[in-house]
Amino acid sequence: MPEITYREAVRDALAAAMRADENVFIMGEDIAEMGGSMGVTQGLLDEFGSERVRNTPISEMAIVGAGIGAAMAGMRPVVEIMYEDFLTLSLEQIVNQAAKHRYMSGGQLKVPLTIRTQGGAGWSPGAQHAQQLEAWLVHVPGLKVAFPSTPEDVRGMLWSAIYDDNPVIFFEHRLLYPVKGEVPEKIEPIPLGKARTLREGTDVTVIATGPMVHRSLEAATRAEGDGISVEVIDPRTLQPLDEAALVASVKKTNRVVVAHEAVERMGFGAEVAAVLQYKAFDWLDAPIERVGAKFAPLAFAPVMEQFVVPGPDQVYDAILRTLGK
Amino acid sequence: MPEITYREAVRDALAAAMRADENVFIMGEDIAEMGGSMGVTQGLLDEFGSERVRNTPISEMAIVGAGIGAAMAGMRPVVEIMYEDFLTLSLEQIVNQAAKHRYMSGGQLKVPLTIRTQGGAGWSPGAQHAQQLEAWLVHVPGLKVAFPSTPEDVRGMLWSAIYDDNPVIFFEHRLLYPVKGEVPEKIEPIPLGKARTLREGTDVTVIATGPMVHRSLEAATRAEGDGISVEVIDPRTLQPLDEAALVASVKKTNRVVVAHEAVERMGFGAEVAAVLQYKAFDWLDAPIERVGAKFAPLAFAPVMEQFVVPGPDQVYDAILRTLGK
Amino acid sequence: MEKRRTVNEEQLREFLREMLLIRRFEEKVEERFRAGELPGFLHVAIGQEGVAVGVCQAMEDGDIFASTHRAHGHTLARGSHPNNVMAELYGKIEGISHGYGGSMHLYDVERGNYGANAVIGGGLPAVVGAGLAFKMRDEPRVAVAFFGDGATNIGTFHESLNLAQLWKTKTIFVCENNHWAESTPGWQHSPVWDDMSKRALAYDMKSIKVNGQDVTAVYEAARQALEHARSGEGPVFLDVETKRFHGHYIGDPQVYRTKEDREDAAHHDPLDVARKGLGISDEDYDALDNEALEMVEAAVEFAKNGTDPQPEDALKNIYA
Amino acid sequence: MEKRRTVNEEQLREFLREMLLIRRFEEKVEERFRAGELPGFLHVAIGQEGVAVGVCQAMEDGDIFASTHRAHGHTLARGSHPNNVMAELYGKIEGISHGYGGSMHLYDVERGNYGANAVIGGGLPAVVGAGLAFKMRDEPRVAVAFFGDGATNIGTFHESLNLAQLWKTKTIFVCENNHWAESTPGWQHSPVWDDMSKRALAYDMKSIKVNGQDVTAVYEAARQALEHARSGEGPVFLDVETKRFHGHYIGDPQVYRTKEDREDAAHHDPLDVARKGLGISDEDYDALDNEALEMVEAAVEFAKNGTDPQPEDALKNIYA
Ligand SMILES: Cc1ncc(C[n+]2csc(CCOP(=O)(O)OP(=O)(O)O)c2C)c(N)n1
Ligand SMILES: Cc1ncc(C[n+]2csc(CCOP(=O)(O)OP(=O)(O)O)c2C)c(N)n1
Ligand SMILES: [Mg+2]
Ligand SMILES: [Mg+2]
Repeated sequence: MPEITYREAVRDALAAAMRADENVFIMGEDIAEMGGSMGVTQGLLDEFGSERVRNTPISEMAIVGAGIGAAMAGMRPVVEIMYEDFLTLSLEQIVNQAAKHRYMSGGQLKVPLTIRTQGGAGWSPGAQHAQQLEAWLVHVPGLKVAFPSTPEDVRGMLWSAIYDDNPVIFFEHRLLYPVKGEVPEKIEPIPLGKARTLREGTDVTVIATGPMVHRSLEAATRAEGDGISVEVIDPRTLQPLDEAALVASVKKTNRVVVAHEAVERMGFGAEVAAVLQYKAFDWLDAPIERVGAKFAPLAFAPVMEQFVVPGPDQVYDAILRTLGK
Repeated sequence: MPEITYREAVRDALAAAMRADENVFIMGEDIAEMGGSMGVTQGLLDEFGSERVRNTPISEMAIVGAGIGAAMAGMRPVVEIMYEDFLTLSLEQIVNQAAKHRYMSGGQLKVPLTIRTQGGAGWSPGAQHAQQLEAWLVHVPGLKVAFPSTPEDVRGMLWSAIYDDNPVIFFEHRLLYPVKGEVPEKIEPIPLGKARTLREGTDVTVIATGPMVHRSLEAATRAEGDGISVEVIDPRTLQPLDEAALVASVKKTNRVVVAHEAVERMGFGAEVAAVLQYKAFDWLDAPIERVGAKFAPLAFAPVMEQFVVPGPDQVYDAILRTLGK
Repeated sequence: MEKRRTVNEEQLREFLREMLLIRRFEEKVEERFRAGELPGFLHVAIGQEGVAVGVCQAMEDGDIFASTHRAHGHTLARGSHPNNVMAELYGKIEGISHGYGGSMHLYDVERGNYGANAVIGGGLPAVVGAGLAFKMRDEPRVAVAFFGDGATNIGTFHESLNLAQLWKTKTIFVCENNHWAESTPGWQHSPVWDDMSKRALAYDMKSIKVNGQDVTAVYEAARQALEHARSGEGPVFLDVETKRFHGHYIGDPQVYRTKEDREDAAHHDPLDVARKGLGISDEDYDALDNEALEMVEAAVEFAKNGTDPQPEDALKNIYA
Repeated sequence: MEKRRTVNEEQLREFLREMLLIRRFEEKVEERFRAGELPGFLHVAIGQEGVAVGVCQAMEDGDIFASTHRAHGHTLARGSHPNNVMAELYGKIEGISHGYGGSMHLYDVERGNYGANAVIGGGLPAVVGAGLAFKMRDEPRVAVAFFGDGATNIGTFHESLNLAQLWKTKTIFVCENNHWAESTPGWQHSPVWDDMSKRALAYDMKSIKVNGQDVTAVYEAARQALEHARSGEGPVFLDVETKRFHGHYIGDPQVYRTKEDREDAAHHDPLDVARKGLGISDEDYDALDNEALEMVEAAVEFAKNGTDPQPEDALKNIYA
């Protein structure tokens, strides 16, 4: 199997989807000549031209909304919001419009729109360029929410998102773009709503998303050295959530750590913890541990940033705590 | 003690704060001549004039942002966002600006801004006029979040919010405005961050917010008939959260129901459940029950609306479930 | 060419018929709401029928539009049956949104109604996107956005017009300037309230000003705007001056509004203008009026006998 | 009267000194970033110094401003010490935001710097609010917003200018039109990219167009605008034409930009214009230049010897 980066995997999926269906087109700020601020869309302008690879003005509300309208009119737009922090400018369209048109119309319309965005700390971007806001979207009926962590997943899931007839908010992570991983020769769609077990284990289940998947695998390896067998699961899709897979793992290990880079308070881990304590109450031998960013905006100075953002150590420590060590 | 409505209590607090400090002023859509779409600000224009009771254009982003700027420049603005659904238009300013100016400036600035808003189902407003989005704000460091449920609380807490030196997102509920309750002769400030026990009990703790407080009290009375003693606690402030009070109650009753009108998935109840299963793990005799809106936008037809929105019955049933009944 | 023809008597008669239907429909809605039969809250566009009919009659099959919280007129004028519109207000399955939407969320995709929006400005970006799709697929279709003067203050409005002009999408923007945003008069909410065309200058967008109380004038202006957009020359801002006869919402006591302003509005009734323009006899007019009244009565009957959804239906139509 | 006086030699010399300091500061920042000493990502305003200095020199004590992601120039021009600005870029406690902000979040409240904003348009509403506070308290102060051409496309821009004009807040809007929004040229992002003054027409707002490469012209225009706002007559839109010499961010390969465009920009250097206008000798100029270079070197020294925050400091300053 070829090895490609997460960045290349996203690009692959976009290009393949655009080749397969001329109704697919992409728009966003600086995605054309520059190939996107993260270099994800490099080369697409040359292959598909400026009608299907559209540089937009700085108008997060209108470009998401235009995507909604184009989608309702039969296209399959993929909109890029440069940073998650700027989702705050388009939420009205995402939450009140994209998520609700089908419902409010009693099923007359569908909105096959994909909104790609990315964020993440770890490179001193400051407080307005690193927020992880996926939890907000999970609270909104009508949306699907994806957050893949590997090249294979991001490629297969983005394909599925683009061809899904519902609005999908597709989260990528800044630090994952250069990460390499093996992928099938040709794109194999990965259905939304299925979790993935990246590491089997028997003592503790770590449920992690995005960059925390890799940090958790690191922690798991370290724990192995202490004779602790850790299972690492990535839900991959946060909405709909593969509860069955998570519950099954917990019933096996009886201990859980939930890890994400977003602020712990009211983060996605809260929902996972609430679900698991409910559905696996009698199987839990220890409180569910949550690992997330400390309760603070992201400071610029690296020493402060590192203190706030969770890494392998925080996961490792949480694993030990679930075992009372 | 005099009895006044929740609506009058909000008005009282606004008027008193404006009399006490000329830096306090209010702005929002239709709050002047009309007195607000909920009639909350009726009469304030006459007493304080159009400079301090400002009708605004339909510009949710700019009026919140103008509040931020005025606050940083020494005023204590109170901004009204007519419906929570429209908070989606001002989140950039709330989340990236109001919540972070103090932090990003290393403590040079403060933002004594209060943003009042309201929402709620139960009157067939349709999908874009009834969302309960308080959970989103709880995820944002730098903000305080209040959601009072009684006239006394809303009056005393609004006063505290206005005089708090931090941005406070103050949630009111459409169906609570006509609700009456006793209040002290003169306003007694109620500190943010303190929960309130509305009913003492020994068998089950119901932690409820907003309208669910009243629906939970109804359920508790009904349960009493079955010989079940229910404690009802209203956190009142969601951020900072009075975890100690909630934990103490749970350690007494060993059973918990968390109830809010917002969609259950990723709602505030998830955070409460995550906190309690962690801090009171060994005291819990049953899974923490969550009661919230079903996972759907709000349909217009009353029969469908009632099916989605939680009432006393859902709380009552949850109480029984925690007791294995 | 066919499109350029000015309005003939037969057409104007049709316009009057439509306006009468909308007027009587909304008066009936007010009555039924006061009688406590209609859930939620509603907004009527009494006095603004000329805009709805003028624009919607100028549209062609395949064109689409987005409306606002004040949507009954646009919806009826575009051909949705009063029975189904009324049934929606009663929350019935037979409603055009099958009971999921309500007065502020009327949808009729078959007739190009992509939805009434209760968020001010909320419908505009989608209209730009639909107009973009029509342009990308080189279809002779236009997407129409209805909105009010108050909506020109929201950022969504700015981003939408800016993008539409930049990309020359097949879109027209119909601003119904009734000089009120709820209780807020134009002068209190917008620096250019008395000449909304100025908004278009910020985008170098073509704009056309027209008197909304004269349905013929609206029709002609809309024709022109639609042709411009359809031909790919770019979007058009239609600045329609009109009057809100009643309150913002049904039951609005209008404490904020002077008697003079209300009376002045009433003196600019699009029904009178059309009636005069047509020089139609009283008998003739009454006949049209009765026809409208009967349709409306029938609509109420139809709606009342409609089917309530099942509670569990609330969990359908969330995802495709 | 004092304010009306045109720029004298002494002032112009001061302007040149300031511009040189900013230019050398940012060149040094580029160098130190490439050397891997500076965390995060940075944007320099090389070529746009005339705007920063012209406007900031025209401001008075008590005036406040909000800047953008391209904030070094505005900050230095308003009098913040290069040592503290540089220390912020190194993430030190001595930094003007004490290490919490970084290049895109420079604050110096004492000097009226209410913060650089990394969200396009994000700083504008607060400037309107500050201008409102000044007006309500009848203070002779003005709030100034800096932003670029790309920012005129965001809804926040529209709502802010609309509200400022409606309420006649003591605010001025300084649009630095360098014809680029990252990699997107003006013609690709705005229908009125070559005449941004048109944006002001949508609000009936006074606008002044000026060549940003001529610091004297900018100063005069800013003076005029500030006086207008200060007197309570209303906000002003300052349409400043300028040039971005380098990439959008430090390290930007500018694959999207032609050699011609880069060269053309370099031919409009505000330093040259001021130097000629002043008719200053080479020795004299080099003296100023060396002075600037020394300050910048010293700033780097100061910054490197600064104190790193403690990790736990990350949990401070969240709430007042
Ligand atoms: C974003 C948003 N803010 C506020 C409201 C509440 N609201 C409903 S209608 C209205 C006034 C709209 O005025 P205009 O656009 O002129 O339309 P008109 O009511 O005159 O038809 C307001 C403020 C809303 N629906 N959406
Ligand atoms: C709301 C928002 N969208 C996108 C970005 C990413 N971004 C940073 S600078 C920039 C271009 C800004 O162009 P302009 O306003 O002309 O300022 P300039 O960079 O030319 O100084 C963009 C798109 C952002 N910071 N904020
Ligand atoms: Mg209006
Ligand atoms: Mg620019």
